Amino acid sequence: MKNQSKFSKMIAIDGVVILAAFVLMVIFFSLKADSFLIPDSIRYYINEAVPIFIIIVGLTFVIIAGGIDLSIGAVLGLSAGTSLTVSMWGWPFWMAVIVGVLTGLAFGLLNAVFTTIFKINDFIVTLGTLNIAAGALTVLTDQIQLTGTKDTSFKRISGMNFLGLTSSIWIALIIVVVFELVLLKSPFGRRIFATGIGQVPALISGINTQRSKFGAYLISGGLAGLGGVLLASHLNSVQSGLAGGYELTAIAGAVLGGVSLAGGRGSVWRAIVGALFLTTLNQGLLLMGVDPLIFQIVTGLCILVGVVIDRAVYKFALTFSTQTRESNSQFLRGKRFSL
Amino acid sequence: MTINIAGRNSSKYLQNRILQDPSFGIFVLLVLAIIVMTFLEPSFATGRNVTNVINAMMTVSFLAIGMTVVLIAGGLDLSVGSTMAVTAGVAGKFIIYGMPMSVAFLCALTIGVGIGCINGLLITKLGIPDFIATLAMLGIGQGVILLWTQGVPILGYMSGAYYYIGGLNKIAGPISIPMIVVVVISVVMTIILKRSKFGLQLYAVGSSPISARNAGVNVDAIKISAYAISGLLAAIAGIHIAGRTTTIPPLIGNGYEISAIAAAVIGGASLLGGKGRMIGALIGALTLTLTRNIINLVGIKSSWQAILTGSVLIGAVLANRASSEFSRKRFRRGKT
Amino acid sequence: MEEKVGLGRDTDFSRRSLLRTSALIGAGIGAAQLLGAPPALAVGGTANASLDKAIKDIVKGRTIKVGFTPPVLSENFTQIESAAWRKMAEFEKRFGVKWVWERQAPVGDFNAVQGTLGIVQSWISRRFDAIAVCTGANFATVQDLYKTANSKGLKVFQFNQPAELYPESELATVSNIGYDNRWQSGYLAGTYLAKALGGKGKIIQIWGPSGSDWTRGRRIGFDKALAENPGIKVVGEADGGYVRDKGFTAAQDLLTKYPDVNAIYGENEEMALGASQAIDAAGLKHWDGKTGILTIGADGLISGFKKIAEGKLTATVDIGGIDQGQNLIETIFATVALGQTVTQIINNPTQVVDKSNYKWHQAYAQWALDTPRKYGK
Amino acid sequence: MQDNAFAEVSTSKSGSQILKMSLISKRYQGVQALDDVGLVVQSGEIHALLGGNGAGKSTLLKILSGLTAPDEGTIIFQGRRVVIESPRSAQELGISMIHQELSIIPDLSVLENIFLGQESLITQRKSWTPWVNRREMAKKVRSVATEFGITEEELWRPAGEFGALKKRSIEIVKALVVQPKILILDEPTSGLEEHEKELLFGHMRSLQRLGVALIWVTHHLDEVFGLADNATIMRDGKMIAQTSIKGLNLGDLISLMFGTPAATLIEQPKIREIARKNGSEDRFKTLEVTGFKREGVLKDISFDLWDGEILGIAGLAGAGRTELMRALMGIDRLESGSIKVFGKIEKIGHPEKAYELGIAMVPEDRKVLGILSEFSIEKSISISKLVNVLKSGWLNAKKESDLASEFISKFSIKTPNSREKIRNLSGGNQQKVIISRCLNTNPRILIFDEPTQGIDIASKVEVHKLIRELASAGKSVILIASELHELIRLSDRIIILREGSIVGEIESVPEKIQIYGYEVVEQDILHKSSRVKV
Repeated sequence: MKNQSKFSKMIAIDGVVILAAFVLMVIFFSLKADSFLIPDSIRYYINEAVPIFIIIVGLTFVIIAGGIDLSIGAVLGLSAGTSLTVSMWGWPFWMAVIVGVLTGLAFGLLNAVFTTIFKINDFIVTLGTLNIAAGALTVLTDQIQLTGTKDTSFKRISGMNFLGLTSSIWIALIIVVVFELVLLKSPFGRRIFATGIGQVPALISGINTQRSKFGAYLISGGLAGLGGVLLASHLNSVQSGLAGGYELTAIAGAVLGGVSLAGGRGSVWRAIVGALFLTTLNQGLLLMGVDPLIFQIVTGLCILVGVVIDRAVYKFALTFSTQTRESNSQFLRGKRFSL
Repeated sequence: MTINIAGRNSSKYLQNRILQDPSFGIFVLLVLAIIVMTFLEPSFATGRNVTNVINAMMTVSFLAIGMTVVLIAGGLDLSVGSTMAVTAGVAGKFIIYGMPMSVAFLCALTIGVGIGCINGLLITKLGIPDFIATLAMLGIGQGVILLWTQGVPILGYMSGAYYYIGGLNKIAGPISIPMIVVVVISVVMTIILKRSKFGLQLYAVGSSPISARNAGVNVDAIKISAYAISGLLAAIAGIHIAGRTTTIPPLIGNGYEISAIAAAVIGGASLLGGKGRMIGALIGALTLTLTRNIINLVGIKSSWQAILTGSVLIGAVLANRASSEFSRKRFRRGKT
Repeated sequence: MEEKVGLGRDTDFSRRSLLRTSALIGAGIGAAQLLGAPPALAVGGTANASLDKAIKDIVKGRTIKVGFTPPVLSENFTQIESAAWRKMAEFEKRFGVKWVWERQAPVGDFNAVQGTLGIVQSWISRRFDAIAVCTGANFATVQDLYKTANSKGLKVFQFNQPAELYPESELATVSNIGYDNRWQSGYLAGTYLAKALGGKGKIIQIWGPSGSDWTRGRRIGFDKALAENPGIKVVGEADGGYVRDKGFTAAQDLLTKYPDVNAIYGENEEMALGASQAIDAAGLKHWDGKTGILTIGADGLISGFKKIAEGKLTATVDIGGIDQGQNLIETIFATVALGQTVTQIINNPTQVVDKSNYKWHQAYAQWALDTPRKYGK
Repeated sequence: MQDNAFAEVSTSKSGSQILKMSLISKRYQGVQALDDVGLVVQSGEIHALLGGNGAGKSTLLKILSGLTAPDEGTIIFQGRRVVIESPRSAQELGISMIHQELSIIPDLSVLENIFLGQESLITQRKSWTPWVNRREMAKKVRSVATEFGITEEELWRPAGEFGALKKRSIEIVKALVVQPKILILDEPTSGLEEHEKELLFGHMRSLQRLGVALIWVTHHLDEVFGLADNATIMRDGKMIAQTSIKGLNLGDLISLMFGTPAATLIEQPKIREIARKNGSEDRFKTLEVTGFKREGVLKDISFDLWDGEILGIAGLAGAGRTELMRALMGIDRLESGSIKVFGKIEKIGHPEKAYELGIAMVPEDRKVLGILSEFSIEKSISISKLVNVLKSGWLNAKKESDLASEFISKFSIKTPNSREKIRNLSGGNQQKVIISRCLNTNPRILIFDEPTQGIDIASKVEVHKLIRELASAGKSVILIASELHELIRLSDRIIILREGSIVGEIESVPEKIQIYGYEVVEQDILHKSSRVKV
């Protein structure tokens, strides 16, 4: 009983399980897949995944606040489009950045308004804005061929190298750290959690839940915009459908990292680990020469197993740290996971 | 889902029922759009176009019906698209392998139900969030069909009969088999939802799982069967679309889950569970198909399609909301 | 300017294609002669023992690792791949070269370009000998990637890629094995259609997702054909998303608006076939040579040829997929194994296929598809 | 299970033993919830099951009603050993349960709620017939329903439209239509008004006459007397005693339940010295409400609140007490009306604003409206005023835990540490945490809505003590309590609401009690609050 609870406390530490799984996978691939540990390839795929890491930060805010944002992928693509467009018009790179981020913020605002003010279901709203953003990009690429800007400083936004890492990786790192702080250490972050745990009790304890949610969606949109800028600067070209489906990877990663779709549970770095898990899995399978057709199946199974383990651990840890008997099992049975 | 008993349907009551109908708003929008188009586009109101639209909306209708059932139970099924692709593949391939059509279809339906059950089990027994469980299943299904076909479209399963199932050959005038199937299914489902224990318990589970459990409802069983139904309808959709396209590209199901959810929600189903009707699903499917039809007829540049679809989705939900708000106000004022 | 270049290519490709097609009879080999690959490889039918021996000695039974990534898995790319296997098998027999063949397609639709990039990158880090790419990814993007590949000593080839849309000088590939979307596909379709309709008529176009390079190329060609035949009027356009059911629905909608059209152009065959279904569904008449609605697509797929045989599809442009596949291997072998140099653009002959000539095209494609699946999984 | 389903159960005459649970044990992963507990019930008796929070009552009942399975132990029902796998099989045996938290599905009609999950049992059809015939159902349940005050008409309305008592009645009818042998009532009076309780007790007696054995869980020990025949008393998962109620008094029960001398727990009603302040000039208004209006809920409500007083608000469910508080907190929008806080006109559009102005609220229905279940005690306490735990703009863990431990010791909140999740605490302790949350905002006006709902008598006393202290410390308190006893004992002044308007006010309650006696005051309130509209 005693050491059991020690063990439970140990594995109950946020994200320890997924982290362990991640490490195991890395070991596995470095043995099985040749050239898995080559710095180049690592740097490459991390660099490719940066947009996902960035949107997953904003997504984490939204999910913890009890919402969901399906639009981030499409918004990221559109912002990439807008920023590259203005850069091709010859605007300075910082203007391009601003335009890209503003594009994201605009859609964040759209989501925020429809979900918090018109009170439409988050899933539906963001599904709608997903279509709108994706469509807007199609229209844009229909007008202009976004085949690259002459402005080298725009390319340098993501391309510069510090200590062997590209600037986009550094930016991602900074964003992760900053927003993790905001989420865990700022009043705003705390209110986000409260909102996600329960709109009504949060409201009654004096929290402006609508404002928290609003903020979460703005952050999500803005970060999607920034991610778009980085992607555009990295690819130096944008086409319709770019970054479509990123949102699903991000959501899967977040949940895998233990961010609860019911809201009120999770943290940025856990979500990042989840995303890292998925991207690394993808990379490893690629390097093992596995047919990508199998990826989806493997990924799907990994997600399922991961979530099951995470929940099992959560339950386990829960039942040990308790006083009253019924509440937990009651609670767990009561919890609903629909969006 | 309180039903009106004899004597209650006074004109005012009826009026309120209509106004408070969850999909009243979108219905109004639809009627407006149709009127406008009729004047704007001579070829719109033609019998041929109507049959086209109806035939085109069949696939989504099947999926939307299934999705509505799942939504009523407070779930969500993202896997319908790939389930449709897989089952279509099963039907096609098995026919090619020389099975009689009926057997092939039976296999397809069974597999559809099977996938649905797996979804249900993952969600109820393992407690995986429905979004994630069905998302994973979506990927798995897609992977399976791609591996199986190696990406090559399935050909050569079409036969005379299959042209009827695809709705390419009509049985009487404009009437095609899929139309009849859709009508029959939605009528049957409506009766089940309104008149059977299962239907009752479905709504109960959706609106309050704990209360339902306390009341002695087997919540898990109900949820699983909801997903099974969704799988079954996905399979039916698969069999149908295989006949409609006369060839099965492995990615045939891509994006259909979204259309299905959109249709169901436009039709008044709620992602929070406990709400939704068959007629709503059909209205939703019609809305989506009509949007595309209008885009093509009016000759709007195809690149605008996504934007319009997105706007229609949000607009429709807003419209429903607005109408119900309005009628509730009217209702209250009427009461006090 | 564009026009000039066009005409230039136009004339010289027709010369080539003439010779090529004549040389083709048999097993579609020999094109190499004209296209830069060594004559030695071309003498397929009548294998020459001493020559083969000589090459064997150079090859020394070495293994060539090839990565082959189409933008999406589809009938068209399967035909190309099978054709490649044909050639691989042949060369293995004649020259004792071993092949390691890995096909990886990004999952999703034509827009899943990130996938392609990842795949190529992984092959780079795994030090493949040759990489064959066809992708919807943006030109500029992939060229950067190719440069890194070259710097690592890998040889990159593109196939079935609209290279003609970009200045040859900017191509970072060893060679582009393909055809010219403008003059060999869009233009052919347009002119055939115009000729068949006697220079006047209303037509409907069903295009792939807007913004793709293939669409742009074929559009340029088709527009030129239209310019030459002012009698042909485009009454309606729609997006068929390169897939059949979307093409079907789109064609259906347009047919209700313009039941009196004379022809439907599907940018690819799947959509053209969808259109032909729409004609049936609308109870309209297929083209019989004089009346009815003419349908034309582009690709040259077995399924298309079947429909032509049934008279459900009037014509399609065979974009020389089989030749592309074989050329790809010829070129890879020539450059990787023999260290030869080849021209940057290797365009294969294309041809409008209709009832009059579909048989040998079908037989040719079938021949490729019947390859024992030795290299593929 | 199957043979259980159609087991022929003969109606046994009163007095004979109908249920015998013996040596029941249950562990929830590692925690001993029940330890060799036994329960014996005679048919046709009212059997009280008593014990503090976490004594294991609910677990025992869950086992009996088939929601969970015991690890060990046997259940003998009507002389036959039975295994109860699910609520359904319990129903089929003739064991029905009425849950504490109302398990009514608002979207379904009353009728549908009644036969939900037991269709076949009602119609006596084979359980596999898939169809439900509402008319037939209605016929079956009509008589029982009317007996418990549900009209033919109401059967077809959505259950969501009705109040707490109706919902209870619905559940009772639901339980009765399958002719149960045993009916389990878990806190059946929670959320009921005094007069409603009387009705419910009436119902319970008539059930008893029908030969139904009632197992009755309650925290209101005073209710037990004169109604229950026998009692089983539990503590910490063990059975302490099984006795007849006759010859016992409140004190005995309490000391059995908590193992502590009753004297410490039974409240001694006392008058707080606020009389002194009455009329004196240093007394001031903290809150002035004028002309609150909200469509269909509040009709032109005006009242004042003074510093250091406890203002009780009496009224039946639906009288608008909670609605009034929600309006005060700025949760609901008003059509008209103005608020003066400390003499200054304020616009309260959102609870946020209310807290800024020094108004804090302890909501009713703790589980749903009160706790933020995922939060630790620390977070739960600091959330309403995070400024208190900020250090240069960021949340400071040290400050937070200090704050928490301060309140934990002050209110003696029982918890292993301040990082424990609030949902793992017992009801009483949860309530204390929520009160701490409010006090952390340093409010000048505190609103308590049903503060002792569903918490055991021990913590109840503590909460009462706390409220008194707050008032003595000069805070203004608004108290809502359906339990008139609680309301009258605590309040200095009581205003009575009926149908959204104030119908009466009783000044200086404690004095009145002294002069006229408790009953008179109670009668007055009951009379005013429940008089039918003229």
